[in-house]
Amino acid sequence: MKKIEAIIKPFKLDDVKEGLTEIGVRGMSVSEIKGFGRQKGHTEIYRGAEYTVDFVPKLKLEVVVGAEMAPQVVELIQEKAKTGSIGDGKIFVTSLEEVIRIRTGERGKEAI
Amino acid sequence: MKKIEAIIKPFKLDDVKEGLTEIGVRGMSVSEIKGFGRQKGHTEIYRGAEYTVDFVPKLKLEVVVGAEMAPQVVELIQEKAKTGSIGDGKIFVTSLEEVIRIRTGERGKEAI
Amino acid sequence: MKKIEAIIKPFKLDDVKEGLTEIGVRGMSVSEIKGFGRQKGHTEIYRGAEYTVDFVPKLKLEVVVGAEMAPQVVELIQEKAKTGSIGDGKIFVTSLEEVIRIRTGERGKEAI
Amino acid sequence: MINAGDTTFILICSALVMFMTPGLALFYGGMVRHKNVLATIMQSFIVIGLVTVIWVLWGYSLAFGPDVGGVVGSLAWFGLKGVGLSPSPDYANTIPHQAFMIFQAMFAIITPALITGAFAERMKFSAFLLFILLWSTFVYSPLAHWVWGAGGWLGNMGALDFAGGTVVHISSGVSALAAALLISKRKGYGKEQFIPHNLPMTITGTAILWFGWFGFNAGSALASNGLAAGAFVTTHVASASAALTWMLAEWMHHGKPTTLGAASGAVAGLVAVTPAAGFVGPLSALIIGGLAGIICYGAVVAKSTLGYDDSLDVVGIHGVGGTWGALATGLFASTAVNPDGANGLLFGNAAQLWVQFLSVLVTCIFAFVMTVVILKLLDLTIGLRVDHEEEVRGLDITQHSETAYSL
Amino acid sequence: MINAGDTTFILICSALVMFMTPGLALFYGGMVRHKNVLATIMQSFIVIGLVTVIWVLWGYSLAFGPDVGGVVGSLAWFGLKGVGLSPSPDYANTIPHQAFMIFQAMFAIITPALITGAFAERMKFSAFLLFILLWSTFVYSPLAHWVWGAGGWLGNMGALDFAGGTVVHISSGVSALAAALLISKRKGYGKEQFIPHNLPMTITGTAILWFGWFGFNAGSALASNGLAAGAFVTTHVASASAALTWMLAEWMHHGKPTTLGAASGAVAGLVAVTPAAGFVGPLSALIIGGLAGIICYGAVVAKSTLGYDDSLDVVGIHGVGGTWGALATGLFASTAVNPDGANGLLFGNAAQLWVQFLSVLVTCIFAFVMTVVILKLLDLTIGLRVDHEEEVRGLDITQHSETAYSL
Amino acid sequence: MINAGDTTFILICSALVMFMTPGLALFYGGMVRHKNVLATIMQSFIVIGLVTVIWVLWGYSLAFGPDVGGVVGSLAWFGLKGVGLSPSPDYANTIPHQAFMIFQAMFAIITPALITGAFAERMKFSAFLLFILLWSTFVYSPLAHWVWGAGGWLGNMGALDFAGGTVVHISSGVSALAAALLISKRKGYGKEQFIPHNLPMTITGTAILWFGWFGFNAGSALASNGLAAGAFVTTHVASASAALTWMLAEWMHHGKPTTLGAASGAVAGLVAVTPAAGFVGPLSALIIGGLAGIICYGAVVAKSTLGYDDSLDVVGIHGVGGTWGALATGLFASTAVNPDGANGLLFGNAAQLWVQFLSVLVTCIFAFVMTVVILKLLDLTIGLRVDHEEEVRGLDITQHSETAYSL
Ligand SMILES: Nc1ncnc2c1ncn2[C@@H]1O[C@H](COP(=O)(O)OP(=O)(O)O)[C@@H](O)[C@H]1O
Ligand SMILES: Nc1ncnc2c1ncn2[C@@H]1O[C@H](COP(=O)(O)OP(=O)(O)O)[C@@H](O)[C@H]1O
Ligand SMILES: Nc1ncnc2c1ncn2[C@@H]1O[C@H](COP(=O)(O)OP(=O)(O)O)[C@@H](O)[C@H]1O
Repeated sequence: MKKIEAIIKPFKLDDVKEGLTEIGVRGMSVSEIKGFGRQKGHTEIYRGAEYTVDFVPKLKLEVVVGAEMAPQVVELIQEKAKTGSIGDGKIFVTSLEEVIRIRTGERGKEAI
Repeated sequence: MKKIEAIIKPFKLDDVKEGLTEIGVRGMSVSEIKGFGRQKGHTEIYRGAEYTVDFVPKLKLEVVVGAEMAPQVVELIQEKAKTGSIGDGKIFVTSLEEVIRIRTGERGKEAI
Repeated sequence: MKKIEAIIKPFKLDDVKEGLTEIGVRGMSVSEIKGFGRQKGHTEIYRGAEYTVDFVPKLKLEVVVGAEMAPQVVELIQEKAKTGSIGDGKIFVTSLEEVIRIRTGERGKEAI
Repeated sequence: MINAGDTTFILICSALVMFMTPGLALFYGGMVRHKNVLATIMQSFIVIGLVTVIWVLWGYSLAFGPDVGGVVGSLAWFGLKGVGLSPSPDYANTIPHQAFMIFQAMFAIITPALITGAFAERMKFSAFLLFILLWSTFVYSPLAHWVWGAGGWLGNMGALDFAGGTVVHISSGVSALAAALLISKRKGYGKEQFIPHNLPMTITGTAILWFGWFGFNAGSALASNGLAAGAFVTTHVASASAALTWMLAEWMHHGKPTTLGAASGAVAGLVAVTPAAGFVGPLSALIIGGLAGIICYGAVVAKSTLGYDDSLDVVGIHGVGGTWGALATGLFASTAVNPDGANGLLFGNAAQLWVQFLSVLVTCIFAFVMTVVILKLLDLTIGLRVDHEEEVRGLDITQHSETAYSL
Repeated sequence: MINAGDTTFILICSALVMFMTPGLALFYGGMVRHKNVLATIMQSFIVIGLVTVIWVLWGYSLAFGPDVGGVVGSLAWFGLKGVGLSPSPDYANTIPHQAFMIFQAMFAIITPALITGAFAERMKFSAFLLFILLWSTFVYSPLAHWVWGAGGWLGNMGALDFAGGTVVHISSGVSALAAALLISKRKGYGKEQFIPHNLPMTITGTAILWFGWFGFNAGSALASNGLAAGAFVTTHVASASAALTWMLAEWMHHGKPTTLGAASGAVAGLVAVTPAAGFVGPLSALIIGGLAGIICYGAVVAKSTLGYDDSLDVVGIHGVGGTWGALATGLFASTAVNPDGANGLLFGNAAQLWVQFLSVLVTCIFAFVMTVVILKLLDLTIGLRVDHEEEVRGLDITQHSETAYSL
Repeated sequence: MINAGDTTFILICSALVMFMTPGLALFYGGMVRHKNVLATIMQSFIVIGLVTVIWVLWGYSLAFGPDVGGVVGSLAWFGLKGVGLSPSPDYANTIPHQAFMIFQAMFAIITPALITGAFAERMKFSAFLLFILLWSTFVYSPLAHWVWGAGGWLGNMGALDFAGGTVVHISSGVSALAAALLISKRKGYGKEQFIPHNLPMTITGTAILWFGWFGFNAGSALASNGLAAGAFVTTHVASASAALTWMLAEWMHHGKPTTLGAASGAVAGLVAVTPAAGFVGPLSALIIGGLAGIICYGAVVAKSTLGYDDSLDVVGIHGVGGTWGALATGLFASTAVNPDGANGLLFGNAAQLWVQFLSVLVTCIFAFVMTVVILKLLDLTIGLRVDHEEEVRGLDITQHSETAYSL
């Protein structure tokens, strides 16, 4: 089993989600993160004082899939989340030792 | 060392936390996530237009424990977080290479 | 490739970030979490009723770096995030199987 | 004859009192969990719509229409028939009759809205609407007639209620108790933590309530004169002093002065001074308010012991505070302040305290019994409460298909 | 001669109407996405500043200054020259002329602010400021003169518009339509979900609007008398009834009564009763409001079919509601309520309905054409719209370098 | 003899001014970090309670009671003894004396609340309460007597201060400077980013301040007449114009017009016009406000250079704005507007500017010295500041055991 973490631009979520559903991914988890990287942040002005906010709001997608499906998922995310401009994000792949579905106690592939 | 990630229904947090404390888990980290899966979301209505919100708010629990303790923790979470209805969530287990306690610099088991 | 997750006290973010940038880390992701552990929470009072809130707000830092750089990063975070008082947090290290930069499709080291 | 100054006064005061109900919506809304904030706000907001329609059609007539045996007004003024733009012979004869009518409408609106705090976070919206409809018709209108209607028996008995201690606060507070008991506790009450989701919202609501209360109490002089000024001052002073004492009581009791405590105290002070506003002087108001802060704080703390789930403390603040205010009027009232009033115990007239006590008693019994009847009826027919699953997901989504915040 | 009661009334009403524009800012601000809330609030807030300056310099003179052929006021009162502290012979002769001027200023402020709901979340701030400058000068002032200015031709024609159904609501609603069509849809409209980011903010805004509207309508009696009281009552009743009917319509149509629906209904009722307030009785107001709730709900739902992106439904609520109100005035107006008014169709005077219809028609054409001209002009010169990238990141950061919340 | 129109005016204006302090709470509350929002709101809210009690007991007597050598009122009116419901011979003789007293109470409340912006996010609550107690008694009351009290020496000297430029704004602004210097900077000031946590809250507060300021300035005419109307107009015009100029100044200086800038400008304009409101015409107000926006923006920007941490810019806006307003009164005042006033420099009377300058100077010295004394005293006894650990965790939890939001 593989866990695929993708950090993407927020407005890309829908596209990625659709894509994943199409190729048969049945679930995923999303959380909001602050990203720091090459893409620079923005300036804010309060009472005549300038502040540079150097993080960029991003979404972190977590998808767990069977090993054989992982490459396809990675590819799809990379394609769907891509805009070509700095800040598109990253995809990280780790291997999972075990997956359990809480409702049924099923383990491994069945649990996904 | 194992890292156990559990995605659960928010109102189950207290039960799970109590359970874990009882079996001697001394710490954990919790974050809010949006979950997509079999459990379907809800409908919202604004100015007569319907929107289907297909994510479900969930909590993500992260617990790091020694390898030997992992199975017990997984079992406990599965039991405590279970309602039997769709959307109970998942448990993912990964192995950690290293754990450090920032305060003391302790490593491995001592750090947990 | 290693993924270093660090749970730190929120007001330490700037110091850690600076430190990491200095040693050449070009990116990271940060998210807000609720921490449970030895550090105890606080009491809140509403309409004469006391509530003990036992979680503590923390930040979770995720930094992906090449294997050779990992020890240095871990050390730096430990040093920068340390206050010496309970609740300084933890550092977790996992190994990544793959990293992809969405924008370019680069993989591995190049992707970071 | 219409007086422009008085008419301006009552119209602006009516606007101020109207503004109180959305203020209450914020006051209550900030104290619930975020999944229920819209439903809580809605329970106050829609009451403005519903009760206004009731009031125009039959509510005003039942309350202030031609007296029928001292217990209720006739339906002669149904649809505001004969309620015109010239002064009424019976009420406030320097302003248009409709000005008096609309001023009273705002009281009829906020009173049932106050009750909603007791069953917040668990009542079915449909049942709620019917409850308001019935309560407004069968509890508020008669009660208003008894105290303020020409020929009303409590008024004739000599009970002093300047701006609605019995009619508004005791009636809502006691009905709240009945409702809390009947609808029973929120899921997880005592186990989970019910922490206010947005206290700045609650403070904002408090501020609007305080602001509007000037219209509520001073406006009850029904003319712009010394009496109005006096009521304005006592209102402000009592609220200020109660905000301080509640905060201090909490500080001593729990070691911390809270913002919600100061806000709750302010409201308690406003409640307590309501029946007394035009009958007592500023120093009496200082004492009435000061004690209200302590008494109501005690009542709110006592709740947990008594074990009913009055979600937002309507009983402790409006029921207990209103009762204290009505009795305090019987203690501190002075004809030196208001010749048309009466002297209280402290000014040598023990009888007044007795009359006040009777009016409190009657109001409590009437409001409690009627509310129980109405709610039982609804419970047996359509049911009062949302199911567990809905309660867990929250009323905003399950009752209104909305979410309050997408930040 | 100056009457203290009337002066108090108009000054306080002016304050109430001023308060409406920030209320509108919250009403609108809560409905946009959080990345645009400050920009949306700013579009209302800065209008207070900009239009006030315009009004003092030339706007008031163009609207109420010495008549020029019935179509506009002269610039004789530029910089409020001759607009002093004693009553004007032409307007409201029991209050200082400046009191009348500032009361009217508040109307001149909120009207263009209403339009901003149509192009929310995508307009360039610089273009927006110029739009307001031109619209206020070339659309609002002339229109106000036609209807309310001494010698204005629509007024002379006998069109009834008590508090601004045509001048304020139809003009802004129709201009909103023109704007929505010209500036075209928001990026992702129909595809992404545009969910209000903060509904409690919107309800708070609604409450402030309702509260201020008493000053808007009752104040339009320009004196504190029976007429003012009548207008106050009809205003409240229509709003209440519309809040209910919109909610019920939605309940039947979508199976859920929403908070935003109740709030939208309340505003629709206030809009519809505005031209009628001083000419109809409470029961007529009940009907006017009740129908407004249903008609405006229908108009808002129809939008999606018609396919223009009027972000916050200015057309459906102010355009349609204002039109309904203006026509309803031609139906329900009665000299029994206001001798200086006229009878409507239901009271035997079909002619009035025709006059009302004409005034609506004229207003629609004038406002629509002028708005198109102004916006085209700006589009060709500096451009109306922010670029895609800016729209995605939000107007708060890109136009104002601010973020609304750091919670 | 009591006039109903005037009484209505002052009572409603009192309500409006009371509403300003919660407005200030929101204005300030939105600008701090979310961990301190309740503490910041509380510092304004509880002042309403505390100062009201002080005012009723001794504050009013010290300020307006029988003159003692021109410097303070006697304690003859302790507990409002002799302050009744009929007009006072010395003040506002067409309204009940208590109406005048409560109107003045609202001024006494908001003035110390203004100072809280200077030491926001770091002051100990207990020390704060004592500071208010002492400052209100030993700074506000005497100062109010000097300028407005019958026999007050600054008033006798001929200093013009229509609604409190010196008494309210300069005194609070200068005290704010003293406080900021004494309590020193917030932890991390200059290093960390202090970004407002909720700007819509700040705008809402601004709107309430603007709304209430009509009561503040127009009400200071103490009767409903031409003068009141004039003050109302100048207030609105100055605020509008300052909102624009601050925004434009910022736009030119930083390339972006901000919402907070427009709001800050509006407040600066209101501050500046306060002493002038009843003495100048609309066009003068336009200039006074316009320059206030630019001057105060400059002052706020200068802060970082001067290096003191006046958290929410009380010095830059109230201190500098109030000073500019007091001097501007000496420039623009005209007996053509107010015969009971005086002419300023521009109308040929240079002497007035000198008198204004003196009154500013005296106020600055007195307020600064007294505030230093009071704070030093408290610092040496109970300490002014929370400890570092508490400051990091925030005042809401450490001072009040509450959290503002659980969203
Ligand atoms: N080394 C890293 N570890 C963890 N997250 C990273 C790392 N580098 C970048 N990120 C995440 O990816 C996002 C995009 O990276 P960035 O360098 O801005 O652009 P790009 O993805 O085009 O290289 C960042 O905002 C951050 O959230
Ligand atoms: N493949 C997956 N990868 C990551 N998270 C998942 C995956 N499938 C489900 N989840 C998470 O688990 C939650 C519950 O899953 P769901 O399919 O709705 O019900 P069940 O857990 O009963 O199968 C989802 O809301 C989502 O957060
Ligand atoms: N076993 C664990 N698994 C996951 N997170 C943990 C664990 N133990 C502690 N943490 C995280 O580390 C934070 C600090 O831990 P704590 O025990 O309070 O102090 P210390 O880090 O000094 O031991 C906690 O708030 C929690 O977020």
